[in-house]
Amino acid sequence: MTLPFAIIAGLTVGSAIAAMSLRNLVHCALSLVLTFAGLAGLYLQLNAEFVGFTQILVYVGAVAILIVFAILLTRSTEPKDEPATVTPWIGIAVAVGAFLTMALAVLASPVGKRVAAPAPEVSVKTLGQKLMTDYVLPLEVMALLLTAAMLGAVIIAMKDKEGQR
Amino acid sequence: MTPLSGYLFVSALLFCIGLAGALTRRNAIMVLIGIELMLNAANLNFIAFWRFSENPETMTGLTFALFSIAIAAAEAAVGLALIITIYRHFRTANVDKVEDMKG
Amino acid sequence: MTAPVDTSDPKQLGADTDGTQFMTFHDLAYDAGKTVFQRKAQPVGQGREGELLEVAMGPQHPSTHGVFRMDVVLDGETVVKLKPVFGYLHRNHEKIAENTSYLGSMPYTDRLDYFCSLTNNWAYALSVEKLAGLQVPERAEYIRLITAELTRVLNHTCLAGFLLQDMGALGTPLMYAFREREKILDLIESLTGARMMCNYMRFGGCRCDLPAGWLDEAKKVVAEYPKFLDEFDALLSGNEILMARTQGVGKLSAELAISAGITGPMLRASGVDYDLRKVDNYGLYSRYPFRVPLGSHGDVYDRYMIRMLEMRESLKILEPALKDIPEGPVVDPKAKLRGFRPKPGEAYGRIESPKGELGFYLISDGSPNPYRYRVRPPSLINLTILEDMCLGQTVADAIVTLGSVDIVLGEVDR
Amino acid sequence: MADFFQAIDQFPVTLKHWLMTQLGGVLPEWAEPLVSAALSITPILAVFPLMFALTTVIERKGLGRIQNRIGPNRVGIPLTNIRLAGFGQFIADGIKSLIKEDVVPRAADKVVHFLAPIALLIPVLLTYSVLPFGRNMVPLDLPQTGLLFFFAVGASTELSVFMAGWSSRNKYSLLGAMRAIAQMVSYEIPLILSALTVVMMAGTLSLSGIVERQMWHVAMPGIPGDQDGLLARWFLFTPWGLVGFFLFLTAAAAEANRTPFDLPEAESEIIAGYFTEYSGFKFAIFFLAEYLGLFAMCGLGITLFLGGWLPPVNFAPFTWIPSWCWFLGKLSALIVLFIWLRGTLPRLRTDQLMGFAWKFLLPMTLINLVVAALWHLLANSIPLVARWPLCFAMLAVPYWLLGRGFEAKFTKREYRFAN
Repeated sequence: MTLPFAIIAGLTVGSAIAAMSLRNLVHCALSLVLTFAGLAGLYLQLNAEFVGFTQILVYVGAVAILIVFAILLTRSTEPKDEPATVTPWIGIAVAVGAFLTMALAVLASPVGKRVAAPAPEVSVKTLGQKLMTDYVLPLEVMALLLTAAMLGAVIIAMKDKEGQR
Repeated sequence: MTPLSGYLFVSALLFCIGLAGALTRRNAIMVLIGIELMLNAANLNFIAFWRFSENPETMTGLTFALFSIAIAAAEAAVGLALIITIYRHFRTANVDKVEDMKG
Repeated sequence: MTAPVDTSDPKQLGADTDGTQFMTFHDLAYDAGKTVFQRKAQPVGQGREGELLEVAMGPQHPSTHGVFRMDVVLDGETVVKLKPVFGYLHRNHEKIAENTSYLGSMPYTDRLDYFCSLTNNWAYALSVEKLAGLQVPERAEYIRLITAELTRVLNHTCLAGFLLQDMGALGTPLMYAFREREKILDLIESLTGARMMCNYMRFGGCRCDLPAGWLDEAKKVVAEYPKFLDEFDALLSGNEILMARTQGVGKLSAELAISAGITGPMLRASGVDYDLRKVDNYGLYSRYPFRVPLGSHGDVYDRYMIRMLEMRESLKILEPALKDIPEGPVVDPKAKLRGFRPKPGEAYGRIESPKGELGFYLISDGSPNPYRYRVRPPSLINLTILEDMCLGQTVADAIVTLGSVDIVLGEVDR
Repeated sequence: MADFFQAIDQFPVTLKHWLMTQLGGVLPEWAEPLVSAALSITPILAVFPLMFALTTVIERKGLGRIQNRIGPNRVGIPLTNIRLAGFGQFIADGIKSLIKEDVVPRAADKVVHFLAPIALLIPVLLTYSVLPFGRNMVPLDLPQTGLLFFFAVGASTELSVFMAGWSSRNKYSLLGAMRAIAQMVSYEIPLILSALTVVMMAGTLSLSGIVERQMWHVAMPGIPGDQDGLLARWFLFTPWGLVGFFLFLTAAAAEANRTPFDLPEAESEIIAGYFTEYSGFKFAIFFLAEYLGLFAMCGLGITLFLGGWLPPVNFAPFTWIPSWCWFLGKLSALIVLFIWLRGTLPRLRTDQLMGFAWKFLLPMTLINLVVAALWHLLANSIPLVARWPLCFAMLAVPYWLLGRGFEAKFTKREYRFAN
């Protein structure tokens, strides 16, 4: 384990815990942004530059913005007199159980000790060629999905507005 | 270089934090944030397994991660649109209080 | 006997806090007469309290033209309710005037619409002359005509600059306008000794005669003015952004304008042919032919263009008037300055000030002070219609619409 | 002779190399990359904030000239009569904002309120790390992801704007932040798409790679220019580049909140937008970040379309001028253009702004993308003389059609006069 990895991983996990446990939703969203940025850092550590910067562009630049907009639009700064969580202990127990299972699996598996091969040369060109040849079907499906999602989101938002008037 | 298990641990932790949040928080947006965290944890796994795989030239993990990011973006857009609609209808974003499906 | 208001309870302090009902000034104004229009206001805030944003624009706000407040309720950027609040600059003008001599009020009229103090002076002088039956010598009438039209040009020039400033043009049109305003202000200063607080008119004439060479200076300014107007027109009137920002914005129908008592360029922009210079034929306006431009849409662009056109018409009056001005006394020698006691009676004198109908209503009981002194300020009455023009439009439109009404808070609040 | 100019051109690079070799023996091994990075960053941190400072004065003086005023002309060297034509103004301004009271609203979210200006400045500074300022002068050369890095880091400024607007607990701040985010998200799409045209034609995401593609000696099908290599092959000289540059500039103006797209801080409507509640040095940081963002956008535009640090022609007196001078010169020209725009145009309205982005810029950038592809495909079949007008016409016609939709709504009017 290297020092940069430890710092980034600590930051990521810490901000993720903050994102899930803070009371003020905007603070949660801002911590989530830190998690996203930390993940991008981890991707960079793994020599996946393109995915790392895409992560920042999409998550920090778009998803986080969507989330804070939704928080503001739903006035979700929760009332103080109401607990922020439901049945916390069951949920946390389930999560801890899941984590223990996964951790044991990772520890038991020989894959975990694998050492990385020298960094592969990933050029955007080859990535693009892959997307356009081997993965062209998923790409098309993705385009369709994004279009459908966009239409769906617009329709959901629009119908309600007309209903109001 | 950090071994694969390090990344897998971080990923598992993130997943479980997201899971715990999604299971326990009342606010629908927080549930969505939890789901986003879980998706991101999966993404980290994709990248880590790609980097430590026998032949990273195929770029399976990378492309999968890219697709996953696209899906997550779409999911966030639709999910948040739904939450806003629910809020406009029920005047709350609290998942417990939204029980009436008839609207 | 009503129960005392509990100031700690916001609901008792005025209904506006719950966002459902409050009465704007013009509600009162219209309810008094017959309502000839349907309010555009929709029931606001039903089940949407959380989504609306209530913003108090002003009294400290860069574009409310002084200490004026608009309580705006926004749905996103759309105005769903707008309540103009004024009175921050209230100075008891009318009451002070009732406790001072007739002449003593003259300097106070300067402070009404401090951009156009000369027309304020004229309106007040006109009503006192009506009350006391004084005649004005011809030279004084000429001076009044010239100064009033210069004031109109000055006011409209500045308005165009301020309107563009509200539109975000960052001072360039304003500075161009101020450059020209400065020329007229120099003329006014050399005539009256003050740039803005002129205190120039007297009952039965003017305070002093024109200084030597003034007419030549004025002729030069008037002769050069069309060049500036052409430049301004070329710079602004055809600008796509200006057109996009003003056309169809802040529409005011002719019926609504009439029933709300709107006067001045704002009324004419709605297509109503009503100009006191033509209607009353006061002063020497009948001697000089000029045209009254009329708008057809009643939006901000029309209001802006009407003023641009009016300036050219004013220049058409000024040019011959500066040539025709005869020699003679500037004040009626029979008019008394000391011990001025008009016979009991009442009079209402009004002129077409640059902002609309400016009138002074005076009742005399034979004493040196007016028994009743009342100003009909065009700014205030034009402002009452603000909500109807702004509903359903964006904040930016509301600011531009406010700018196009052309108010001076000194006159609104008095 | 040429060697001498070459030496001046490469002076910053050689200086850094020399310093690193001097320090090589002294420094521990782990510190070397850090020192190297610090040496690369220092010129950026020195040059661009200074440029910002000068720009504030030049902008005020320029606006003053546009508006028949003089502009700042007083501040010079204290205790003397030397006035420096007002160019000491920025020092005075800096000292003033440093010693001013830092007012934080009582209801504000103190932590977020404090972090917002920092979170805005850091991404903006990061964008500079991939810009090639001169020959061999890229602090962080990302051969595969340069442009993506720029946009990814640039996109994260939106969040800082939100932080500032939300944490102030001021309605104007919130309105300004909402406007800013909506505007930045909308204009990012045409911005990225117009940049993508260049990426498609240059075949690389690396910014220094894109500059090299515009050099005279690199044979590229489809780029006009003298075959002998006298004229530069800037992408600006192609129809798609010309149109793309103006689309890029428009979107960049919106992204950097410059007139006529300065709605987020429209002072006549919402006071100062998202930084209404900031004072003192935090305000100065916002100001700085905003200008640095503008410079970075201009720098990117120069790199993508105006040949980066390349001189326009490839002969002697032009090539003697150091490459970084060309870059800074082009940057200054674009800044002057933005100042000029600021002094001239009024501001659009929110809905018009959005409509412009989605109904005009976005279709135009998409058409531009197609035209660029066509330009590339026709490179070998149609001579340049015919290809240029053809492609330009393919862009001019949709421009005219799209523009007509806007013009039809707003026209100059005829006015009648009463009898």
